[in-house]
Amino acid sequence: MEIKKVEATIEAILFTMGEAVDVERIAAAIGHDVETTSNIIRNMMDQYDSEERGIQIIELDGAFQMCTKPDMYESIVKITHIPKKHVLTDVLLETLSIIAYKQPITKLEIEAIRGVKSDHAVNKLVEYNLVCEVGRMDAPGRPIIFGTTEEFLRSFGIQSLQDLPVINPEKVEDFKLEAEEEVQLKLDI
Amino acid sequence: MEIKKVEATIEAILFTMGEAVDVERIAAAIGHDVETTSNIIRNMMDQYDSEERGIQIIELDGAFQMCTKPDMYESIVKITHIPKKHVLTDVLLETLSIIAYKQPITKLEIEAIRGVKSDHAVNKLVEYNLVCEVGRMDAPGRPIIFGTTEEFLRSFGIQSLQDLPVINPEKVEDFKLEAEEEVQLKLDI
Amino acid sequence: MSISIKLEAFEGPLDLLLHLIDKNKVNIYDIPIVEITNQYMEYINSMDDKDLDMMSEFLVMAATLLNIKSKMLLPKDETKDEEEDPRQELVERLLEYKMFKYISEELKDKELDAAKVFFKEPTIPEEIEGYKEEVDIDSLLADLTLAKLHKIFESVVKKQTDKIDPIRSKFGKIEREEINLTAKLMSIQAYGLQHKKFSFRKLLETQPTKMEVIVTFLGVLELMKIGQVMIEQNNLFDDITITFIGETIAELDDSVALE
Repeated sequence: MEIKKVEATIEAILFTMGEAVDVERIAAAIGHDVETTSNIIRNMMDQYDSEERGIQIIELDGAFQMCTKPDMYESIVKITHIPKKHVLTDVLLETLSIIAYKQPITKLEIEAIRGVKSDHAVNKLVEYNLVCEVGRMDAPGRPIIFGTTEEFLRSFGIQSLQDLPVINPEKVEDFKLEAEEEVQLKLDI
Repeated sequence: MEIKKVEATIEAILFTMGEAVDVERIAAAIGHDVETTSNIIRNMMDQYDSEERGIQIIELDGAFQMCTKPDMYESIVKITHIPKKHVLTDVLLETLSIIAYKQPITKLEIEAIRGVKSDHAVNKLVEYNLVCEVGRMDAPGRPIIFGTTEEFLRSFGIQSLQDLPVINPEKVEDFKLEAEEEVQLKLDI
Repeated sequence: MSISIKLEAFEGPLDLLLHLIDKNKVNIYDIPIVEITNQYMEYINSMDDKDLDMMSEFLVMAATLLNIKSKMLLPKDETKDEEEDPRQELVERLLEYKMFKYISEELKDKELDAAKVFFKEPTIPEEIEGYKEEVDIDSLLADLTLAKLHKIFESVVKKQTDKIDPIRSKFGKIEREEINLTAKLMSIQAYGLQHKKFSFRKLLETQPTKMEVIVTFLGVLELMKIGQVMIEQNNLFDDITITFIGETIAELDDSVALE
């Protein structure tokens, strides 16, 4: 392997591993002896230093690790403070409405209503602190039951769940009638 | 900030974050607009490509992520155990390609194309995070519509959906020509 | 013609059809319907009939083929100027399916290449991660009102009552017996034996699909007829209370129930 290729390989290895990697392991991977390997890596360290790079290689007691340069610290602090875009997608809204109206409710029950696996949606709502675990159901497997958070109530300016708008009973009746009519249709055939 | 310094910052950010970072966040961190930031990063991508480097930057639907170059694969597997990812069966691949090209799409539409029930396949793809619910169709029964995820783009090395492989038009033409010839032959006999 | 390949090898009816077309060395655009239909039927006859679900899909396709075949045998309607070739729709479906099979091969290659790159876990220093901004609920919920949330929930409730029947609506006339009436009769009785008195509405609400609701409804009617349950309703549109009066679970089969 020519030297450029060896350096690229070391870069890829250190990147993937993230942690400190013993020089022996690197040497074995690139097929050189330990001394040559150390020399190559130390040479790379100089290159990373002289070129204006955001990352560097550091040596730690016979091991090497890739990390960012110290003067990058401010920028990294900055980016971690820039919030990710969060949006309540239709999927999340639907799941949230089910939890709000049917709580306390298990994931399985949510899935039965939605007709599809809902782990992702429930996890996101928990992450957004709109929904939380409120306990365990006294049933086989003791499934987690979910409810809305105080934050949820607060952000809608309501005191308690009793203040949620109620489902219009007439409307439910309409749905039922529709369903019954459809059943009737089938029977007539 | 001079350009070299900006590039170093982006390198440090992508290295630290590990995951795909939205271009908007990077732009905010380095204090440039989104377009300039995209241009700088694309230029960096070219540099990583041309210089013999072990790492590269990939673009995923408006986000950027750092990873190793494919030809480093052999060396990296020598040094570390790579957990096996899920294997996509032909059935899953077929269902996934339908979703990728026809998204947003309902399960019913997938089934119409495949001619078979596809619940299992769709659920597996959702479980593997290659496909997700993107909403509900405004149609009777409000069926769930599905689309592909960022993980899909990553797993298939695709920048954005515009980048999906297209069917060679020549190939389609070939089919047609063959057909015509065969019909002709039959008539001649 | 002898059939050497197991049916399970095919993903579905289109897959089998493609195979037959390929085996006969004919082009999709020129399917010899009669020949193919015969071979197709032969396959279906050799099918292990344990999997009714799968069988029905193949039968729908066989029916489509027979339909096309019969249309082709009928004399042309002189009053119509241009009559569409009955094979047209099938050819289009097959081509589309074939196209996706081809694409999935392309994707497979891409996946192999893409699997060769490695990513790195985030290594945000701990002291920074502590700063991680919480999700701003207010901006997250900015567009959402209680009324809207309420509407969404209502549509969820509605959706449950009128789930449309999957697949079948797309396939002409042949319908599959998706829900087993006998099994439904047994499960209603088992439920009744356990609960004695229960709400008809609740019973329907637990049914995931409209088809199940219908079959459950039929099941209750049948159980009334044979005197396993008694029902009462105080006012029009009130919930109906079902009382299980049978001693044990009665053994029933479809033929009894469907009379």
